[in-house]
Amino acid sequence: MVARGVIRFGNRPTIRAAAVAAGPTEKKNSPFSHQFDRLYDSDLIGQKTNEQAHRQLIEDACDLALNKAGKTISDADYLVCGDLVNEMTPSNFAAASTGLPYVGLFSACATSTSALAYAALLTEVGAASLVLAGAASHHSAIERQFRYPVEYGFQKPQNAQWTVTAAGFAAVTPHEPGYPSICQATVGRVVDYGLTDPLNMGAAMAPAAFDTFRRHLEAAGTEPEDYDVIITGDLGAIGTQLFRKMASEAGYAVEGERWRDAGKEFYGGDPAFFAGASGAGCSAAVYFSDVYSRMMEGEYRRALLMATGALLSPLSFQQGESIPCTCHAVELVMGEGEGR
Amino acid sequence: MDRQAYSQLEQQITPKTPIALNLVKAFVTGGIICTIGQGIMYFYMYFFDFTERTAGNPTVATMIFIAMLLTGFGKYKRIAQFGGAGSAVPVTGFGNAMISAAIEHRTEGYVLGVGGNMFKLAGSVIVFGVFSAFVVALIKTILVKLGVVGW
Amino acid sequence: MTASFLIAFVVGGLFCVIGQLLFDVAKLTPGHTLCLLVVSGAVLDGFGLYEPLIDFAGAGATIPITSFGNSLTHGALQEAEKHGLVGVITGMFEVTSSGISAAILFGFIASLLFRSKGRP
Amino acid sequence: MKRVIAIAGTCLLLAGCGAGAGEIRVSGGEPEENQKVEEVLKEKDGRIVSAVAVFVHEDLLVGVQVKPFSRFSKTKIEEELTKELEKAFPEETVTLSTDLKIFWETDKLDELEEEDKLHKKVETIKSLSKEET
Repeated sequence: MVARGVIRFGNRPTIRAAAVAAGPTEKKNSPFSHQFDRLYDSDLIGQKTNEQAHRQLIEDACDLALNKAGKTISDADYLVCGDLVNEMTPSNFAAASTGLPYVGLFSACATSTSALAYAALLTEVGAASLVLAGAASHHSAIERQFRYPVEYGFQKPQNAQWTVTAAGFAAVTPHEPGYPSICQATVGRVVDYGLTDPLNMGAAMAPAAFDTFRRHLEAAGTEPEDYDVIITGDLGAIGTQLFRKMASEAGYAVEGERWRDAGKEFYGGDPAFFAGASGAGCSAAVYFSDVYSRMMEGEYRRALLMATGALLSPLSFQQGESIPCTCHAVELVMGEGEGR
Repeated sequence: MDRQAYSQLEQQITPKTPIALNLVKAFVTGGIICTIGQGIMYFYMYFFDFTERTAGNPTVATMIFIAMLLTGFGKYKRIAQFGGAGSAVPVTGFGNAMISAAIEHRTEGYVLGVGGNMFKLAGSVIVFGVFSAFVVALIKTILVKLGVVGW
Repeated sequence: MTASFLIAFVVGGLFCVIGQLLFDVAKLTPGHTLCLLVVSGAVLDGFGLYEPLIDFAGAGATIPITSFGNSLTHGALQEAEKHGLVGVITGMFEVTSSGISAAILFGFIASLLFRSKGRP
Repeated sequence: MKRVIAIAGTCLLLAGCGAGAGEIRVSGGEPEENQKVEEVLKEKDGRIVSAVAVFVHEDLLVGVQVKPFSRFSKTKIEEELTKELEKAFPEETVTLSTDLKIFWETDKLDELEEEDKLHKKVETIKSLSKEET
């Protein structure tokens, strides 16, 4: 054991392929849209309900990831994913239609990395030759569950975030050279700093991000400079500032382009989306398109993915509870020489 | 960083609500909605047999009809993002709360979805409106009976 | 005539300013704010203040949600005037608000016609 | 939105044309009766902007427009004026209202010539003025 909650993968499971499917708002407004593998022109993706569209999004992203890996569904051993809708039914239905052994993971918006870590673990122990891991969210389906009906008019503050319609999936296989591989994962603790505003999730999640960040670096014995990119999930404009402030006060050198946040960048800083994007699909979409392709191109040799999640429910915040948050980290390396 | 220091930092970094600007926006938005209402009221008075006293009912219904169109075409949330309370306080906001819930829950069917969830947001307004009206009327009636006040 | 429009604008606008203050300063949710305004409309009518305001401001006073509380109380009080205490109760059931009926009707129609759009 | 503005604008225009401009006008009665009505209404001059009064057989119909800030006490003004007019014309049925609709309708009475139409209109005005919310 390296440290509590830290897993080191000696066999270096590989992300053989990754794919992203995203909705119309993302097609129009996201600077990453040209990197997404499939874009839809309708929120409903030809389905009757938003929840069915959500499920379709997951199925399509899985298919795309398998295609890119040159595999079919029969080659896959497990499906590991999650979403934010009631009891994760979109994921459950998608799992039913794939027919794969399935583990549903609820880590809210941190599901992209927790699924990745879980898939790496299954591969590491030799239980799988291919695991589909990912996360998804659908704006309309989630907005109405966590907040108000989509068409309800209320003034969102500048610190609010916009749930994305996107699904990102990765095909995790045993080690293959030439692809990004997973060398370490840190399972997040649940951190609750007592924040209660469900429209300021970034601020609630930043302490969890910092907690995991410090634990991961301490276990790995690294400094921020050792990474080409340290990318948080969906802290948004405010959460990112808070996270960096916490890191710099703890003595980490916070500077340069290596510090990124998927949520803040997702809509290119458009004020119509307030502080940025959120949702389980947000970090998955950026990690499995932009970050993955930069690693494949060799721009990033070593990346730290830290997806953050706010583990609240509409019930808990109406009962006046604070927002418990978590953050799971996965470290990717490209090539053999890097790391330990 | 402990909780207290963090909450201070959070308050510093989180953008302040532009209260003055929001108040002006709410005033203008609400004012415009009420002016439109006044125009509709005069319309009913001029073309139909409604007096200033009775024109209120058809006016409110018409305003809610307009709210339905704006909500259905996705414009009301934009007005609300600009106007804040300016679009929530007029009766159109009440309409928007019911109409948006009805649209949203259609996928669960008309009985359980639309019928059951229409009052999800607006229901509390009706509950408190009716209950407070009952209490006020009761108190006033008792006071009148006791001869403390007149009608 | 122009004065009526101006008064409606100002009075209606002021109601919304109160609402915005409850949003931003008192940090209330929209639900809490609207409930508070409806209750205050009911109370104002109890003091006989809301009807003169409607006479004065027209739509500026009938369009804000406060008028909903007012019309409920007003109906109850009218019955109470005729039938005493029992009238308060019977009045409660007799009062209808065109706002509620219209919202139910148009809400249902909207559910037949429209779908929500997840765009900003 | 544009439609709404268009409707509101139309109403504004139509309404703007309809109302008599700022004077007290009495018709349909004997000259001295007319004079008397005008006097009663003028006593409240401070609050009344314009008024139309029409004698039709046994009825005296009066539409009154009060100043914006006197609208708070509309009901009071109505009561006072009705009382005074009833005192001055004990044999007439006085229908007085500060409602704009009544004002418009009374204003239009002058133009009506036919007897039965006139009668119908008078009845409509009387019932309208009694209507509550």
